Amino acid sequence: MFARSRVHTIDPVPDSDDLSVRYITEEGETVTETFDQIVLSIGLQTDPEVVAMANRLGIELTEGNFCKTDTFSPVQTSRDGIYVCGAFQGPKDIPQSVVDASAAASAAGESLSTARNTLTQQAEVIPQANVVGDRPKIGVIVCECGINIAGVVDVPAVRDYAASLPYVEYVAKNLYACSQDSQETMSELIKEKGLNRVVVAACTPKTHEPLFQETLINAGLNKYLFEMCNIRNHDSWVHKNNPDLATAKAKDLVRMAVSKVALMQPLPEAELNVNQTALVVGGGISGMTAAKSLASQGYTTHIVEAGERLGGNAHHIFKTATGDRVKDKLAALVDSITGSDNIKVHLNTRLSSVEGFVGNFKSTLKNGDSESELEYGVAVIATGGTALKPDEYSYGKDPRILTSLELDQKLIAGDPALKTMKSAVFIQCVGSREPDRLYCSRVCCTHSIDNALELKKLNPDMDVYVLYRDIRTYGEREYLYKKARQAGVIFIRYDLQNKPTLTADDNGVRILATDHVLQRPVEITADLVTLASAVIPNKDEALAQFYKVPLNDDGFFVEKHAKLGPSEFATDGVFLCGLSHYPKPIDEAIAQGRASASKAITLLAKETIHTSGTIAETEPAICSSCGVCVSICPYSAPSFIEAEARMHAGKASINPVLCKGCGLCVASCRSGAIHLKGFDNDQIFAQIFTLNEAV
Amino acid sequence: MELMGVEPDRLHFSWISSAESTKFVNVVKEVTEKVKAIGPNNHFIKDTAKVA
Amino acid sequence: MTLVKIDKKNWAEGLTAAADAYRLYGPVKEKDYHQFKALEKGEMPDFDMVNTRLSPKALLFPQSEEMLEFSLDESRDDHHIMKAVATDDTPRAVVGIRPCDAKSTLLVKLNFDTPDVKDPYWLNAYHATTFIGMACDTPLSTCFCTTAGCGPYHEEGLDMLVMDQGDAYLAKLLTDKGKAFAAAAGWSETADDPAVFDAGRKAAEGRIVSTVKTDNLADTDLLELHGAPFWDDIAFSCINCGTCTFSCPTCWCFDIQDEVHGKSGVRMKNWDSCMFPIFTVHTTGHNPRDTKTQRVRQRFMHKLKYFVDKYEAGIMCVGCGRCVRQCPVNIDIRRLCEQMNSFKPADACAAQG
Amino acid sequence: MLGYTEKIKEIAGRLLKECTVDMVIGFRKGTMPMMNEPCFATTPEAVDTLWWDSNCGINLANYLTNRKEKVAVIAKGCDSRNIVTHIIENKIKRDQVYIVGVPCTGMIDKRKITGMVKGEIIAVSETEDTIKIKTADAETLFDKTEVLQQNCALCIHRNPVIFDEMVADAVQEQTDVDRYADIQKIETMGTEEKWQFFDDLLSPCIRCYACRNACPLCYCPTCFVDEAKPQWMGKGQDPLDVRTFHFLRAYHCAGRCTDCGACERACPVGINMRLLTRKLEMDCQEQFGWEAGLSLDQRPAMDVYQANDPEAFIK
Amino acid sequence: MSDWEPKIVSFLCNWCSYGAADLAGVGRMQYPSNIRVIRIPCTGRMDPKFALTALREGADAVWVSG
Repeated sequence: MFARSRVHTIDPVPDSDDLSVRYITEEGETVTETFDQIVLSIGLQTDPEVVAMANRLGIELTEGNFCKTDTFSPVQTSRDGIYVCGAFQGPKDIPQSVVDASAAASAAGESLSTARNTLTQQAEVIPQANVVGDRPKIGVIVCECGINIAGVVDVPAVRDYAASLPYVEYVAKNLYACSQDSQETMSELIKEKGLNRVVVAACTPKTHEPLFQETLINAGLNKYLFEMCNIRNHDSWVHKNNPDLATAKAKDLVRMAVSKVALMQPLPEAELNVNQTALVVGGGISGMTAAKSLASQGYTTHIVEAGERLGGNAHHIFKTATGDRVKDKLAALVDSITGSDNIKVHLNTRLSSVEGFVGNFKSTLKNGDSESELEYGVAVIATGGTALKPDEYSYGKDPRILTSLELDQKLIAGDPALKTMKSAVFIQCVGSREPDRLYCSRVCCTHSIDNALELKKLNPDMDVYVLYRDIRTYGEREYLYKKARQAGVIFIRYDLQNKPTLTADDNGVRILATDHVLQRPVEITADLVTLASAVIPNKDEALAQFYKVPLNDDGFFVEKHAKLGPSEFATDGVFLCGLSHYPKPIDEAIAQGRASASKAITLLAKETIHTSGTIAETEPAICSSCGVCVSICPYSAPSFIEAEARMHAGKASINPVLCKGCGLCVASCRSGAIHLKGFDNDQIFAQIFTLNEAV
Repeated sequence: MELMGVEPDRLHFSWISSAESTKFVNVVKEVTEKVKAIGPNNHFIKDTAKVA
Repeated sequence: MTLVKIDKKNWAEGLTAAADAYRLYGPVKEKDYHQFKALEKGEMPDFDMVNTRLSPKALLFPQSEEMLEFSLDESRDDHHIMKAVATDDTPRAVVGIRPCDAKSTLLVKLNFDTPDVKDPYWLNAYHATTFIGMACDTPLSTCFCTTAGCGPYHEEGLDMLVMDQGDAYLAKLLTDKGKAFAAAAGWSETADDPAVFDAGRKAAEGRIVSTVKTDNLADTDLLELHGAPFWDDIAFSCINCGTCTFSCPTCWCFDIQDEVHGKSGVRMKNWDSCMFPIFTVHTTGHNPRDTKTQRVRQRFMHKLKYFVDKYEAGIMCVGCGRCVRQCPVNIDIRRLCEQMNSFKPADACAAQG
Repeated sequence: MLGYTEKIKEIAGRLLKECTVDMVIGFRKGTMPMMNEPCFATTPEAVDTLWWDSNCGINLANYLTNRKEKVAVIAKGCDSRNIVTHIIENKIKRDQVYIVGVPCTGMIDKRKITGMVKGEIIAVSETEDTIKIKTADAETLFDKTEVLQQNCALCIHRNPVIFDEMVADAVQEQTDVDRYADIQKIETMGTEEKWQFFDDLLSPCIRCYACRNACPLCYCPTCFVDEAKPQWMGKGQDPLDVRTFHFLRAYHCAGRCTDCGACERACPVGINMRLLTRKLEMDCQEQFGWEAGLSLDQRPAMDVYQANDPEAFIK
Repeated sequence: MSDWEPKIVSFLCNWCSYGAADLAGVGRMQYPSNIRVIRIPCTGRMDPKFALTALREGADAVWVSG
């Protein structure tokens, strides 16, 4: 339940541990309520020690003691070579902090790019023993995990039971199997006993499998000759009060793991080199920033812009919240792009096809009727967004009713009429936070208040009103809101149920609203009405199809993970920045431009990538080329071998790079011609068959 | 399977996200209860290699 | 060889008497066709049929038969040791087998009872069985037994041949096994009119409408026959199901499988069919008889050429007509035999030009 | 369907003469009453042996699998739907097959008639809607609708859905037909009763695989029955193995089976295994609104995922 | 019949249900120990053969969770 109010006092209720709160509602009435618990939502501030450090380092701070940064270089502190990200730059949430982090990394990377790979040494590759065809020799290590497992499961009994299983040559129990010294002893054991399969009965493979696989590699074994069975999360922790059942279950799980690991084969990981060229789709501010960051770190970059000039939405914006004129900063950025020999710009161009996969994309670029091919390794999608043309408040029927960007055009042109106007009204949340467009466009509050201050500067005694539902000038933009109120801008709140009504006639535009404080209708005649309309994405279904990247219902792109991967897609090798992701001001767009470049570079810098070993593989002799796998695979990894191939023409084969190893095709293949390595039929059947002897 | 005379409660399908541990536990308990209710599987079972 | 007259009235109690010493088998009607089955106490064989849908070979050579059994349970002392499966070889009698099916047992015996290889399972069952044949007075249009080495009154392979005379049966005791069964059944009223038998035989043989010529199968060159042009046309319609081989009384191929469940395992043999591709697949995946035509050719060459050359006992077919009736696409062995028999290698080359 | 034989011969002869196709796949008179043998005609004499009557129940689409040459095929309604599935599943290319469509009024159930008549059937003669059966001692006349194969009696796609040429004008499609009455009846039985029902239904099975091999949908080089790594299913007569085989084979035909009845016709022991395939056909119809082999550009329902696939069974 | 413990073979998708099971473990949520988990990369990997074999091999129920 949300209540607009001012909290006066909180007192503990005598002889009980409740609390009573006294607050004044919007109508001015005083209310006292008791609660069991009260949570104070406190804001973020810079730690005094950090403020002291900043002064020592000569880093300029803002009046709120946050690091002062320029809109067009949001991660650059005032001291050259020192970059900033996260809450020290300003109050922000985790996704934005993670974006800033990647942006800061790319900024640092730019200055260090010449020294890349100079100090790293080549990891020494340990030769892999060839165990194909050998009799399986299995080592079973049962972990006690302190008391987590041993407290419930009779570990010695499970170990002795494991010794009786077929092909098991060595068993041991271990206090903490994942500890560093256990890893070393395990590695020695593998070599000494000549083991070629390992089962670790401990915790969940999701967290510890890579650790143990690393140990296998160090011991010269292929990392897939390993099976983990979860006798902690799935057994001891959840069957605490009947240890005998838990021990029986542990024995079953160990037997299943041993029966599976005996059939595991060493699996290769396909190695692929990454094309060192990058492609940026969209030449707006964030696209250009991404391209500049990529190019300055030595990667040739192509920008594909559908329009006839770079700059996108920024051309229509007058100034930033921190006061810089967008026009000249944008011009500087565009010059740096056209000037750089590492960046090739393709104007009036669209992508007409995308083939291939991470590191090896191939696209045709269509410019009018001429087409050209481009091969590249990574793609950054920055297709941006535009302002909504509203269909309410009789927009478009009267020259005095504008959108925010149209007002900016007048400000850029220095339209004299703005000086002589007597009153201006801003209406917020036009088209945003509405039933059919639920999201908040985040930038319009700051933009309207900034323009209101601009109008006040042009003509101090002009009446400026802002009709709003909620003011969301987040972070240090709140200072603008304070300055606007001090400059006499009048803020009137309305809610969705009774929006202001607007009628335009010769002597001005009359706006009728209810003042939220006086609770009485107010009529304002305005010479100019600015509608803060929503930011909508340049929705491009075809592009989403090309790269197999998802769009949400509002048409914005959906990132891989809000916190762990905010500027990349689930599809490997495709990255994301700018308005096409969600509405954001220029500084956040630039930060995400840099962030997507940084993420792309982590992939490009490796030059080669390994694909997972547990992927599907067809057996052409048995394939009846019916096409079920080709039609069912969400990643379109299977395809038919072309008709004129020398061997197995017309049979299905699976591209190891595209395959995510989900096994859809394996289960849908009627002829049983596809094997999912690591989870093959015989391995799963083995696990089922051993169930028959469940104790 | 149902048409062929296998009790429907022998097969269970569910969707559980990796965050819904409570749902996981409830589904396990529910499935176990249902299977206990219908008794052991004595039809669709091949204990020895029967011939005819 | 003595003749016995059995009044129909004491046919039934004769059988029940014999049931003490023999386990009785006979044709029983199930759904809309007859099948050889073990007769329960007092159950009588039903002769209201021309012949059973599937051949009685299952009595001696069951479709699935456990040969050996073993246990993998190491707690037992006899683990991993193959032990023979107990088989019930007490004397039994098959009542109502047709002469053609009885002849087929002899053809199959040629394979399962050779000087150097004897199949214990088949032979134990064979020696324990007494065959009481029922003469065939109303053959089907698809029966061609007279030209396939036997006939409606053929005696080879039978221990006793019974002829239906309306109110009584006339039985010819051919072997001492037959005599022993007649004694057990208490049928001892001798009769002395063999002429009735010959008349019956001639009448029955007269009712056979279809014949096959097999005279020059033996001396046609094998390789020429193998390369004959008509195989593609014959094999086109075949869908490679195993119906013909499974219903044929003289097909004896089987495959041995081990099936393990949990700790107990069984080595069993199942009928196999040269019609199945898997019959000849090698572990490498190579299959010497990969195409349908090769498999169809193999079946007919074996029955009408390889067997003829190897055993010199005529064709490996008793003319029961089951494969003709059961084949879903109506591939007819009689047409095959005619084409193979009249095949002249010479004009084949001329035709090809 | 009496006049069809002449029309088929004329079309076949023309196609061969004009070399539009290398061979024509059709039926020729069988050597026994109520039996016809699929054959291929390449020469004028062979064309002359082509024949068509109410006993052409075998599905000729089965003979198109993996054919390389240009072929003409005589196709009933159900056969044509199987040809559509064959084309979708790359077993034959559309331009490689010349489809001679036959509007079909239903095929005779040989086993049903043999059961209704005493003694061996010697001769059969057919008129437009009756059939005369001659045995040793009697001659009985049947109305065709009485002795049709069950799938033909319930058939709602008698006219071919895809063809290059039609032998005659389309016949009246049956509309007031409840295709799933017997299935629904079984569904109302108790679990134990259902188990016994299928035990009894499948007990005569001798694992000869005629049903699998007569079906055009079953073209896998290695059937799951013959899988050996591991061999998870027994090859013997164990009722559970028999049941597993029939269950999974029917499952693999889900959304693809056109109910042509070739499996039932080929089965030597007359098992009504179409109960399983039609149950899956009913489910595909109810849940995905899908009928097999009706359009060349849509893959069967079980091959693709759609967002609106019903998922009520997932908790 | 009361002491009969059903054996339930459960095919858990590696990313979702297997993770939920881990989380249930971390939360020490107790549940009956009748299920035997087989990890599959995704429920797409679930093949009718597995369900049939599991039942044939003596499982009392099969539970597939994605």
